[in-house]
Amino acid sequence: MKHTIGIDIGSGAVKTALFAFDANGKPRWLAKRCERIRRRDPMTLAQEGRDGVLADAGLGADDVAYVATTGEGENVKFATGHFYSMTTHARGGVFLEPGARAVVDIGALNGRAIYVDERGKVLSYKMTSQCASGSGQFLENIARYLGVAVEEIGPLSQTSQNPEKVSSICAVLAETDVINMVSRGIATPDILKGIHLSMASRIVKLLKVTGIKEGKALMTGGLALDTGLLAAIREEMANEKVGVEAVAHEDSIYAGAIGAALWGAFRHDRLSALERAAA
Amino acid sequence: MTATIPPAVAIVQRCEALFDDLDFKAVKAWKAAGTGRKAIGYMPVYVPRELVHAAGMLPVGILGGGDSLEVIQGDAYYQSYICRIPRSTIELGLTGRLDCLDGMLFPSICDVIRNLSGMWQILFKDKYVRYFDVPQNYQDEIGGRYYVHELEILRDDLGKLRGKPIGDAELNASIAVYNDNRAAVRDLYAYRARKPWQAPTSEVYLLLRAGMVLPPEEHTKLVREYLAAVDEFPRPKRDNARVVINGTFCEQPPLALIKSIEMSGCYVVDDDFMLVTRWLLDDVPADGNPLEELSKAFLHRSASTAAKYDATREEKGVFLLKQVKTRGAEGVVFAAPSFCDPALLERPMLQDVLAKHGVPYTAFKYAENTGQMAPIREQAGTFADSIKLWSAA
Amino acid sequence: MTTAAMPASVKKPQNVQKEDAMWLQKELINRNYTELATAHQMGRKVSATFVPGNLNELLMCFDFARSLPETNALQNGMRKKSGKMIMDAERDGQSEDVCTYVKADLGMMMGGEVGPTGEVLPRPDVLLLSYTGCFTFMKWFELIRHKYGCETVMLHVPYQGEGKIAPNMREYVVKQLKENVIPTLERISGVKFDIDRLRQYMRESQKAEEDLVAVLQSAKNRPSPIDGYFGAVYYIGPIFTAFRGTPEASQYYSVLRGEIEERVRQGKGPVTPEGEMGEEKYRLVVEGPPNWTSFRDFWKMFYEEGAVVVSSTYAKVGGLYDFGFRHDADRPLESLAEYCLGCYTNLNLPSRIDMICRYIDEYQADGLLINSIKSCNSFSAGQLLILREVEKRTGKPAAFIETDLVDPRYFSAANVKNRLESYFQMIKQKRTSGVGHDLPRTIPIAAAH
Amino acid sequence: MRCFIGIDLGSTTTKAVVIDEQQNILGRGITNSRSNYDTAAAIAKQEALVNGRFHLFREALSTTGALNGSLDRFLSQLERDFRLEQYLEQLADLEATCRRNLGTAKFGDATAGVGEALGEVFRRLAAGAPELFAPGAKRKSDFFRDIAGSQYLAVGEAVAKDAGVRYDFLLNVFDRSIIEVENRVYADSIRRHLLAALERAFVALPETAGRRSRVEAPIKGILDLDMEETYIVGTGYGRARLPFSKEHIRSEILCHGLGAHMMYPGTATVLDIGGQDTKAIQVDRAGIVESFQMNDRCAAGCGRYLGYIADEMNMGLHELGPMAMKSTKTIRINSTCTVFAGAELRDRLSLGDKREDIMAGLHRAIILRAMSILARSGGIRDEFTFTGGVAKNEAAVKALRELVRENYGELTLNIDPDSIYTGALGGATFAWRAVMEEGRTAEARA
Ligand SMILES: Nc1ncnc2c1ncn2[C@@H]1O[C@H](COP(=O)(O)OP(=O)(O)O)[C@@H](O)[C@H]1O
Ligand SMILES: Nc1ncnc2c1ncn2[C@@H]1O[C@H](COP(=O)(O)OP(=O)(O)O)[C@@H](O)[C@H]1O
Ligand code: SF4
Ligand code: SF4
Ligand code: SF4
Repeated sequence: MKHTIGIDIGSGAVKTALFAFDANGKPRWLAKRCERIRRRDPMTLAQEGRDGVLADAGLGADDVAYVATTGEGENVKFATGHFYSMTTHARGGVFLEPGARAVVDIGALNGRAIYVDERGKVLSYKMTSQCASGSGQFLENIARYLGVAVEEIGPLSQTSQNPEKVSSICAVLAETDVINMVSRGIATPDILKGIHLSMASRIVKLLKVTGIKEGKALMTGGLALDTGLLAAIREEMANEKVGVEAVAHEDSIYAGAIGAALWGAFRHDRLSALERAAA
Repeated sequence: MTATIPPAVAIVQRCEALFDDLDFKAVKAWKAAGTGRKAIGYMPVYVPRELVHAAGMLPVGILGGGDSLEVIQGDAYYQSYICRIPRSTIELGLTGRLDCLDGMLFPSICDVIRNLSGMWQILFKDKYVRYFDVPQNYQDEIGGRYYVHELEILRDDLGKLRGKPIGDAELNASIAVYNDNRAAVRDLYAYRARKPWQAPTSEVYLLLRAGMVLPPEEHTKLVREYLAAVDEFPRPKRDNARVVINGTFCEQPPLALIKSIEMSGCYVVDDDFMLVTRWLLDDVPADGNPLEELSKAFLHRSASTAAKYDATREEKGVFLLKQVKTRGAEGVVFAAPSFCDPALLERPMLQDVLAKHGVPYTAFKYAENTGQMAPIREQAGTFADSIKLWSAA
Repeated sequence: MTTAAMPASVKKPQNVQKEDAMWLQKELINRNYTELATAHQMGRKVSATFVPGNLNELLMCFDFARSLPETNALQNGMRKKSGKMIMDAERDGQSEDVCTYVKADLGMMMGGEVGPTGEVLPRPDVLLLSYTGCFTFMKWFELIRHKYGCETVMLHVPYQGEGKIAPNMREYVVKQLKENVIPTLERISGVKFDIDRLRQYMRESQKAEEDLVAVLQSAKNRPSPIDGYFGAVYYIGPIFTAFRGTPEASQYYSVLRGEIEERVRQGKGPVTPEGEMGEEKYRLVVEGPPNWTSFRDFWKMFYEEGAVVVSSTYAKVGGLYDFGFRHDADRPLESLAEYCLGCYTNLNLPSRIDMICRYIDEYQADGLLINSIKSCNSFSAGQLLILREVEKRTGKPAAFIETDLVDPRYFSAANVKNRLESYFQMIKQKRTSGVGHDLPRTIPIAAAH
Repeated sequence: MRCFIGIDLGSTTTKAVVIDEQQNILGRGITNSRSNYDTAAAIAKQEALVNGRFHLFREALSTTGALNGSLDRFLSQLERDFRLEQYLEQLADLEATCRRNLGTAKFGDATAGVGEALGEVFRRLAAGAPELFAPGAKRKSDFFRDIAGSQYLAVGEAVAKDAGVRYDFLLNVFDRSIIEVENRVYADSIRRHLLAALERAFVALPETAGRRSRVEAPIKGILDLDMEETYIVGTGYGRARLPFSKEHIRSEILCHGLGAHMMYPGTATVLDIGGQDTKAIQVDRAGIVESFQMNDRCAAGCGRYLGYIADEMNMGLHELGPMAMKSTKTIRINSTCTVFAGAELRDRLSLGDKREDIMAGLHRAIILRAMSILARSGGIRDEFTFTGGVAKNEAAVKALRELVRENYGELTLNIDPDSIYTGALGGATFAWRAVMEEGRTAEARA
């Protein structure tokens, strides 16, 4: 039995997944770990993540055929190889949701929409630009300001009656916009929904640019758990008449780590075959 | 005992020093080496450097300030939504770094450069400044006639600047010098396409940059020495995807970006850096009427770029496709400067052509001073991953 | 003498009233859209071309219905439809960074070519790419050609890099007209070129041009009877678009001129969307196109404060008539070439600065306001130098605001208002105090080499 | 007495300055701009008036000579005690509000536990309060939100751990309540607090107790003095939201120009770096604005940028400068996108750069942006005055000095410790002019 580990080092959290493969190469997910970085050293967290999943599965470091990193993990010393995050999110996304034809990853700073085929091959993608407007971080800051816990954002946003659009392009100025809204007496759910809508419009735009026409779009990354954003994206898709269904998965946040583990197994087989041929 | 530096490394180091030198010491040194020597700056998309050379002057390619110039005054002249290169060029000028130039040529690239020529006229009143227009009509009798006239004006102006008209013989000699330079650069590009691990693009790029400040004869020699030197020692070959870079013809990406693209798993096998070195695709006859020949080469045998009109729809993307085919590329990386209207408006058309021919591509934007490479690596890396991982499947 | 046939649409003008200029103008613009919408049914071919240096008279010679994509974009902007079109074009792969006129146009085409008035616009039979004063034009029509396969004819108009029209440039343009443009238009329209018909239209143009100049120059009066920017964009509508050369246009301008001259006699100021403007407190010269998506709000920020624009460069994008140019029926092609070569954005920067300084002087303006447009490199690149130079040469204060043509995302009302208010208060303060103009401006040492 | 007040409603802080008929500055007040602009303005004004009274106390006491030798000590004790009184009242209010909000939070079974933990947290906070206002004590900031917030976070974490309650719940209750509390103006309590503080001061400084009556009389006299709000001028980013009529509003550009002129009459160029804008202003010898430039919509490189960095490093704003001053190596930072600041910092740290060097690079980057805006407004002329919150930051000042010297040569650089009040001072001066020179009277509030 072959085992691989995928480690996804993000700007907000480190996610780790451990997989086992049977003789036919069929993957089975054994263990997972997710740790928010909160100003700690990501490299240490990566190590802890690896040790953690191994402990959960009762395995040792020697039992692992390939440790694959993704995200900002190019420099992890104990890794066997590295894959770029859209490669891994695509593969992981299709693993979680086989019907997905697009994977939308909204992280703390950047957002990406990836158009994939049924095998998880990246057909095209679109990333947000250098400017951080409309990022997860922004939403988090605003929620803190409004005194709303991260888990509450989604449910609250969905109670909104009159969403108030956030106009500023810049995330910093948008913060002031929001403060202005509070002073005008706009209700918290309406503000949150407004932010969700403006994020959703950006995301749907990214998605459309990739060229996807139909199928499911799986949200991955931390914001996939935000039901308010998902709802806003659905509304926006309907408005824009995009025939794509936005879905989330409870393990969405692990998509990158999963993809890395799966690709690790693939490369492991290729490399072993090459070594055998060389011998 | 210190180990001697391998010749290839020494050449690259020399080029790097030229690249890093924002004070144009090489130009100053060249001028100091003879009395009355003059240097003329130009933006290296295309100007007929032959004319400058024939006047005994040094043509100097000006490519903005890169990522190490602190732009202070330049920003005073440009809004945030205009690309970087004009502001860093202005900064170079205002800080006296371009004082070694006796004139400046602004070729017809885009509205930004066009207006920059006027700004130069105002800010540097004592210098020769010319907006050098090129025809977007490719008929000899129409565009050609206009172009020959433009060339004549430039020839006259430069002749006046040096105090003696430029003769046909001088011009033909310079055409021959540049034919030789183009041949060397063609060899360099062909070599890199054959063995990209031997001649990485970060080095090829530096080599071309050296040509912006060195006299052409010296540059030709340098290119040939490099080629001979790199071929001596094998370098490790990696499992990389072969790509063509497009969109970088004006504002240059930082060197770190070129390195990042290579690091993330791509071999660059063709590009549009400093097109002036490869604008004319083959030799210009050096025994005819020089201006006519230069004009014909421009009209009928020149590279394609977003700054140039394609007379028919069918021509769009042909040049790029040919690059992909002849260099054996597996994909195209569109890297355009932020706010660059020509490159960014051209891109969707080129992408459409590539899609129709099944050539994969990816695209991103940069600025000459982009500091964050992580998103670039991620995009180029994903692109390389997808070519590599899926070509086997 | 041959009398040129007028375009099919021309009906005998009804009896017009004096206050009818505004109504006439609307009528003209709307009718052009209807004409365009029905052109193909009526068996007419359709041309598309750009505003600066446009060859309307020439196109009329071939009976083309005439579409101007820039005008479509701005009309869509004013009707608040452009935002979606731009987003659509961006979703289709266009970059956020590029000119929004292009994107609004491409977005409109994607949305079934429904024009500003709701009528479906036809696909052009020919794109006349008069590449004048803007490089983006070239890419714009390449994009349309790429998508729809329309036939394109290029008219390359060289830039006045040295601040003058050299004979070589004129010859080049005339040659292209003769050998490329006219034969192509003949072939596509099936109409033979008749130079006398062209002459006739050009004569008609000249009449309108005279009246337009009188209208624009009326702003030299105090108070100015017109707003030379917000008002002028309405006045220039017909002449810079599909109507120059038609008798309707001539009639419109003579009616308009009459009205304005009457206002001067009565000592009245401009009419704003909210009626007569109050006291004229500030007289400004404006450089740069307006913002269309919030046009009314934008204008309001001026008239509310008593600011009137006495002259603007934008009102000259389609022709620098106030410095003497007129279409000349005696040298038809040469005159067309000069028209193309002379349009505002084809001038080099020093000429643009001269022109603004002249305006400030001749129109007794309090200062210069630059509305810098994110979209338009042609206008915007270099405006900050213009600002400095004009300040230096005239000693009048200048201010800078940033908006966009038709992208509603780039009009930040609070931001613009803040700057305008500060600017007006500054002019007022300077005027009332009049102290301390003696401080020398330091130039950075590095720059003063 | 007649008072002329300027209020500068900034994006991060709201400042007020009170001047008298002779244009002497009586008092300055500052508070954080919050969601309710009226409150922010009211509190800043109230703070300035309180500060003004302290100024008057000092004048009165020094003329009577009642406290010869210990005047400074006494007044600073009095002020700290006054702050303590205010703090305790707000703390009590915060606790009550937290309890109310706990009632509506959906913490299920955990509610009771959180309630107990809250009690413990506030017990500890109240017990720790006097220490915060002890002589020489360093506070991260002077705003209730910041002081209480950082105390609450620290104490809360410990309490939550001990009590086995989720820390998140405690945080959540706080985040909900702080907005309510900071939007209350405790105007009625000023007099009470001052009197209570006076008692405390006599206790703290027993040697003064003997002179009690000689001290008390002038203080009470001043407390009874009517500081008439003769004319108010509002300015700043949020001025349009102030409940003033148009006559009482001035553009922040004009106010900054005039304020700088009032502080340094030789001022020719003003640079103001605030929370989300950077302004370069040229003024003539009368303080009248000749030209100005501001950053455009992008807030890159403004004061808020430092705020993000401070958050990312878990430091106070005032600690950034000193840290950057320790740098020995220059690192070039090209992106000053405020939001990406944290990412850039992490990037650099992971490349092995030292924190202080990165900090120095960041400060230089901010100033570089400001230099561009200055260049755009027409360059820097002698004298050059640097104002706004960022002028408090020594590393920013150092970078500015260097860049000014490199680009413009030697010239006078003015930085006032109170430079953050420049706009408000300009406003107050406009208010003074409106009445004293133009003979206007305050209009009814719109
Ligand atoms: N339940 C949730 N609801 C909303 N947002 C969440 C939730 N959980 C995490 N997040 C957000 O997800 C983001 C982190 O996502 P992640 O994909 O890990 O980003 P990165 O890959 O950049 O580290 C954070 O901004 C966080 O606020
Ligand atoms: N004590 C301090 N030390 C260093 N920087 C400070 C300090 N106080 C404020 N600042 C800086 O000043 C900025 C606020 O400046 P301010 O002029 O009040 O802005 P605004 O007028 O927009 O509210 C903050 O973002 C911060 O960067
Ligand atoms: S607009 Fe705002 S988010 Fe965007 S780059 Fe500027 S500061 Fe950053
Ligand atoms: S980068 Fe693009 S927009 Fe900028 S000057 Fe060059 S061609 Fe023009
Ligand atoms: S760049 Fe300017 S002139 Fe050109 S099409 Fe756009 S708005 Fe018009």
